[in-house]
Amino acid sequence: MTRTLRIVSILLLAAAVAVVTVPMAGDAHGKGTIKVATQSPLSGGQAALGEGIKLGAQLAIDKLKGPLEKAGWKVELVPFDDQAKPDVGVANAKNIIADKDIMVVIGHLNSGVAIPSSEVYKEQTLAMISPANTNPTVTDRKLPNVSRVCGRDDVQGVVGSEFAKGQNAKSVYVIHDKTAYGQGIADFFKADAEKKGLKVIGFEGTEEKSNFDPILTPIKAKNPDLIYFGGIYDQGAPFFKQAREKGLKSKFMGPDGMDSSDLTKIAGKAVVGMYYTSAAGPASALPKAKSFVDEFKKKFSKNPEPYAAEAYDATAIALKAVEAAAKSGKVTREDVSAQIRKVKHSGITGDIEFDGKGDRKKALYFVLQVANEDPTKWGDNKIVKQLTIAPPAEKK
Amino acid sequence: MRGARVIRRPLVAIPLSVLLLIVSGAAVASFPRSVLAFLLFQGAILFIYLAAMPGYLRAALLAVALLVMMPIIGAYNVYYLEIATQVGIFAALALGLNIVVGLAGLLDLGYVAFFAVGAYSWAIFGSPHANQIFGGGFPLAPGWFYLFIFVGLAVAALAGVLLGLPVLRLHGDYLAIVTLGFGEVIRVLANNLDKPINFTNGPKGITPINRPPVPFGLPYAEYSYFLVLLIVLVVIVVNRRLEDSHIGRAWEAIREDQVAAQAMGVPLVRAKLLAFACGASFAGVMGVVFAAKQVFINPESFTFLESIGVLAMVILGGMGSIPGAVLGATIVTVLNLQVLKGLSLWLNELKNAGVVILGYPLADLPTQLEPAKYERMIFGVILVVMMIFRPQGFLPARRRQREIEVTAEEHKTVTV
Amino acid sequence: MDVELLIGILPQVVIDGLILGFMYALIALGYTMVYGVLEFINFAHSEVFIFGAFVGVEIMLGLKSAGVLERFPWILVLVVVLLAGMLASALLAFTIERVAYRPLRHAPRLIPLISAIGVSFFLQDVIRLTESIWRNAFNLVYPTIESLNVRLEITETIDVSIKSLVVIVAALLMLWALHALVNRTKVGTAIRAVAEDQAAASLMGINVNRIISLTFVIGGAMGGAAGVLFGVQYGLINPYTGFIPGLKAFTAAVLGGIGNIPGAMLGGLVLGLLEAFAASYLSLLTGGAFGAEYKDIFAFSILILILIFRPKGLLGEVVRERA
Amino acid sequence: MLRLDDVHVAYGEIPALKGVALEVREGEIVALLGNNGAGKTTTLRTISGLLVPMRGALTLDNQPLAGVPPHEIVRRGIAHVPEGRRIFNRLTVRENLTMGAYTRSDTVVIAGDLERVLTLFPRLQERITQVAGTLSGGEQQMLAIGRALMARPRLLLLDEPSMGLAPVLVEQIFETVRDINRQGTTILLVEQNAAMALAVAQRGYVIETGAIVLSGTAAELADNPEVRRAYLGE
Amino acid sequence: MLFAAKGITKRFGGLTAVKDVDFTLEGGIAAIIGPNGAGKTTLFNVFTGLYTPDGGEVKLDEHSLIGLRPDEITALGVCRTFQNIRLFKAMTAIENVLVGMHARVELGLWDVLARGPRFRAVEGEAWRTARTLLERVGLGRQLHTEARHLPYGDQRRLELARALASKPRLLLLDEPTAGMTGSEARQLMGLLRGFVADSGLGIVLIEHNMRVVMEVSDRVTVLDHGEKIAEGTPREVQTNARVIEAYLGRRGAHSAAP
Repeated sequence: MTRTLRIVSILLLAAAVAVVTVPMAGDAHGKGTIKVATQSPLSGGQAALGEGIKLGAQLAIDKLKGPLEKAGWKVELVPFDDQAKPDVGVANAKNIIADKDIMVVIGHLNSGVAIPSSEVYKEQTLAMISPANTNPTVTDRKLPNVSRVCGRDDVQGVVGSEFAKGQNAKSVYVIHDKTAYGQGIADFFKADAEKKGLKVIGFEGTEEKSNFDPILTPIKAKNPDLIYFGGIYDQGAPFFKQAREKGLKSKFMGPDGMDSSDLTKIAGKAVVGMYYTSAAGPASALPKAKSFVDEFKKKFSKNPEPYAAEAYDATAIALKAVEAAAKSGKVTREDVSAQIRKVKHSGITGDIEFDGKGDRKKALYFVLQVANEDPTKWGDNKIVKQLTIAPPAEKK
Repeated sequence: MRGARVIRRPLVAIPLSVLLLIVSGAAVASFPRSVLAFLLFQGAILFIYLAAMPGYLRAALLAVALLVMMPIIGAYNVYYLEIATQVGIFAALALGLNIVVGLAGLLDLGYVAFFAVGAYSWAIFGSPHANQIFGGGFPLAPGWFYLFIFVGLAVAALAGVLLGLPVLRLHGDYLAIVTLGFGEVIRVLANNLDKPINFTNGPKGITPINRPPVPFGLPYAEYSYFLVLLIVLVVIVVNRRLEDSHIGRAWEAIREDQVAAQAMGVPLVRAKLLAFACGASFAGVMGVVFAAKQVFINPESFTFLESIGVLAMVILGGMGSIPGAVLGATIVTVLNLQVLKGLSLWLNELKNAGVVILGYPLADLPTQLEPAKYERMIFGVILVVMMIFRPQGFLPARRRQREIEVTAEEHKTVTV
Repeated sequence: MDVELLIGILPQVVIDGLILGFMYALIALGYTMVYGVLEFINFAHSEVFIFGAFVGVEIMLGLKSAGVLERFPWILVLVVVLLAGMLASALLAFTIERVAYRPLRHAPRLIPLISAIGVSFFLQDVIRLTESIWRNAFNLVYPTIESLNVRLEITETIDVSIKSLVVIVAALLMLWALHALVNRTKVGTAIRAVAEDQAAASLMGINVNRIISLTFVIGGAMGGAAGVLFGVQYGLINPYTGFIPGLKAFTAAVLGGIGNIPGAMLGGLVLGLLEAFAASYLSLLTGGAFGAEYKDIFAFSILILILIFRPKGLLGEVVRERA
Repeated sequence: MLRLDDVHVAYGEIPALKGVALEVREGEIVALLGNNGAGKTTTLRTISGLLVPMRGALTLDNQPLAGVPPHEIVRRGIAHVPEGRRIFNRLTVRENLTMGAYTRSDTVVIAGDLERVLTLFPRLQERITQVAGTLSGGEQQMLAIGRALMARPRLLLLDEPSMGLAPVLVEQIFETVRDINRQGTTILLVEQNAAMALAVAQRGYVIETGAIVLSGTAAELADNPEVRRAYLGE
Repeated sequence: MLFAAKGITKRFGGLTAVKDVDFTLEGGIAAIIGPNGAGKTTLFNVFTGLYTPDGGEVKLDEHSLIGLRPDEITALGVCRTFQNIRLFKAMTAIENVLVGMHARVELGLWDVLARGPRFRAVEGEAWRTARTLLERVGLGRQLHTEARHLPYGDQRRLELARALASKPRLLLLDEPTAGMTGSEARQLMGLLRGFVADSGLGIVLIEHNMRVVMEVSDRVTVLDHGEKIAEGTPREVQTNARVIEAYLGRRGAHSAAP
């Protein structure tokens, strides 16, 4: 006990000295600092996607902070690791609202973290712009501070089934990854496909990441016209690859989680000709998207992950809103939240404008087809269809 | 050496404790965002716990720190209140697991399953979700929350017994792997029971979950802190009473030597089941509180890693030790939510401020080396180093003398 | 219910299950070797395993960028990569034992377990850090070797790829080699002696520490080989990939009777088959009410049932508790 | 050749040996007598390196042994047949015997030694491929001794070789012990069957609660009334 | 008849550890002797339910003990000590004794949590009894010493106290004097006689110290190779030729017979 006590005392002394001597970095100059926080998993199994969000935001800040800096503000990015865990996300959220300089949060990756965390932001009407949470609940709560630049599960599922119908697919097999995102889209795809008269001959979820053989065996026996995978490319790519290796001839389709050059890097020629839906246009068709990809590659020497573009747009909107709020000379969180809803932004993922709930008013969706097995030619993917769809009307 | 002995003297320790409390409180008030200041405050609490002083004084000082100062600190910085609340939640979990692993010596790698059971029991009925199962009439009014604390307790305890009945005959690592399997089964069930009947809403989770009505117009964060604190206190009292009874002694006996314990008349299966049920019930209660606090739950909160985290708390603190479990929960939670985060934020600030270290501007640090990304790695190193240099934990269980005092008094009153 | 379909896919399901089972068996060997000798769950084995996969992919990528990958016969490439993966994982396992476990040899059982968990966390992120600096990537893709992807058609609906056969052959070879090493050589006998009674073994002049190191080296090498084969078979790895297969393999080891080499094999196969059956048939049998998502529940439930009736696993000895 | 001087050993904080002093000379059989719990086994475990003395001197041919790991002590020529035999139950008889010769690599000589042990214990020859756990108590004892002999020890430590054996077998074992000694191996024998032990030994020590209380030639001890009462049951 | 075992047989694999042994006790102190490995401890393990015999019947007051769990047997009134001392090492002396009382504590979970007067009365009584027991075996000063810090002889005494705490009618002691000096052993024997006299407790002991056996026991049973080879008063057994041969060795027999 004595020894423990001694150690505790020494540590206490050290802490006390440090508190007094280590000054917290205070606001240095000008009108002060505006901080943009990101919250996404930076460690653990989903770190790659989480980092994409952080990097997208970082690129946007570096590129677009000019006007604010000219006006005398210092603009900084504060990345938080939410570890994809709700309790960590909430603690971070409390930490974020305690930092008065943080005016907006870009995040999260997981709806499971976003929902409880946004309850915390709400207390101070701190704006959160989500690049990735497609779960309808995120905006259906009608919080004044929560908006999202990504689509909704219900919309994207519908885009998919609409297209599948047009492709003359009579039977479809739906697989999803058992996450809120993947299953959400798959559910809506299935429901809408059935409504449109397509035959859904299988609907299954799996957390498996590597070995899809046992799942593919019955699919092969049932031989559907189209297989829809609701999930992210790192699971979808091995799935499709193994499916082709196993000799399946069906058409493949997936949501925007498949929109990554890594899809072809992993699955190679297996996914050539596959369809995916996306709100972000391909680089070849949209010059903005092309320059984003180029700049991203130049800065971070890799291709942007899914949601990096959304994070970029979200940050751009955030900065615009802050600029608008800053015109009064003083930036408040309520102001920024309110301004975000007024921003009209023409971003990489199309024209963005929010409705009263924080959803995109009308979103332009693309259906794209993978053109080449070479990952560096991901940008060549062709738009095979464009759809403009508004978020679903309020249900009671 | 001499310094330590001086601290053991109440005359030095008491004023020092008070001083520390005041200084740390003042530090948090003047630097509300300083991680170190809050650490100083936590250290002061630990110091009070360890330093020599009369029991009532210690209790009074701790009460001042936890009941008065902590909520005030929370008013300066809600984040710290959140940390304190989460410390409380994990402390209760660690105390529950401490009964199973620390006292009864049964390795449980799926403990978080009971937490999940408790959380879902309130989440389903305390949200509109139950309408999908029963047709209508939900959510239950917020006041039901208090009843559900006991429902969570009962359901989790029942789950503990149901798991325990078939598997408690297994030894050591076989028991561990079965509990691990059970934990996974519960999580996967939660993830999948959205069809054929939608019980859990699968990965999409359940929201909004009702929060209990808050008395006296307290802010919710404060209320939630007090509620958790109250539950932790109850759990500690229950834990201590169990520990200082024939039940607790039977558990320890089983841990030390199962065969001898049985030969001395301890019914193994019943005692182990009781340990499982008690441990599980604490987790169940905290699950209910957690669900209400988060407003939203989904299966991601109940992964295997969470079970491992709680186990690490118990062992870091010192197996079988109540203060150890609380300290372990504090260390892991504070480390994870505060210290490591604080460190990476600090580095980030240095980077943004353009600090140059050894001629290398931090701003040029490649994004791969973002400090926030390696918190878990540091945590891993700390675990290994701790185990090597202090395997018995920070506050190992020690045989207590306090029963003597109790019974000595008893002795007098009865014999007179 | 389409009975014809159910029966029609049965052979393919069995093949799928066997391949998966051999994969589990290979990983399980590492757990079982260490457990057999030290009665200690080496939680970091899943990282030892995935480390082998990373070394393998690095070498293959290196060969590919040097343009020689296609020019060498695939067998040669595979053997080189396997050996490198085994060596690397063996070294890693050896180091882990020296640094994180040996100082805790005489501590209560749970202490090294926590240390192992710490090592596991540490290694995951070290691999990630290194890969993100070196390749700026999180997921790494094994280069395809075309000849390995060829599928042999057994019937019109049933086929098996060369790489799956490679997994089976390699697994059988390694199991045989390990079995021979442990049962037919002096060093193997020493390993078994140390497993049974460390004090008595030291009285024979056996350096117990050295044998324990050797056990980690062998277990690590098996893990490394499994890692490379895993990469070749499934193509995609990231620093956290090892965790789930590691957990399953550990379950397989327990199922078969932990500490028992044929048991690891049997446990792996049983688990692999169970998973394959669940993933393929659950949806068909229940008309879609339950699907592949229940395969882990199914596998774990069977595990619990088996352990209730055979508390020491399928091949484990039931050792009587002596009073 | 072996000398213990004021050796203290403790299990945790409980002292087990409190200053044991004894000596074994080249070629002798020395008996160490005492009740259960007196410290006989602890003494042997200390000599073979399984326990490390807190203080005191422990030497083999004037070379210090304290702190030397057990596997090294075997190389120096001490083999220990531990209490309860501690054979490897899951190994075959042959494997058990080869483990005895673990430190040696001269295959030809080892094969010869195996022959020698099997001639000494013909029963083992019959069971050579059997798993040791299935042997009877007597056979296990033979195996334990045979295994120790495979190391070609100069000094053999025997802990209760008669334990659990039928009288006929006890006779036989002690006969063998004598044989082994005649072939040049020095023996330190711990035995509960005091009569038997004193019959084969040249000298003996009596240990009680961790200290030597009596010593002398076998005949002296056998005639000592105290010994006769305590250990010979009179 | 207080305790009666009939035809006990116990096999381990191919080894028959105990073969068709009868053993009865009406009261007083009985000793079981025999060379190491003769099957004495196995017999104890059968009596206390740790082993299920392959054949035979064990009865305490006409209650069959076969098939009961060890804790149930203890609750019925049979308790024991172990040859290799199995104390709860990290627990204090008095806690060890309190565990021994487990079967006699009639408190539910609620009593423990509520700490009502009932709990305090029962718990206080338990502590008093435990203290008295420890004082009686001579550990009155070591109440709060952890068992592992006690010397060997004290550990034996503590184990005895722990066994007595369950208020047994039959006490089985496995080598109670091992590791004790002569005078300590004598003292212990006096103590045992005292317990028998006070409470009519029956004691069976396995013992190697012949002096102790001869002094203290009313009857002696001799086992060899799992079989009972003799039974009777100490004197009878001491002069039994078969016993001398088996237990003391043939040479012992020569030198023992002047």
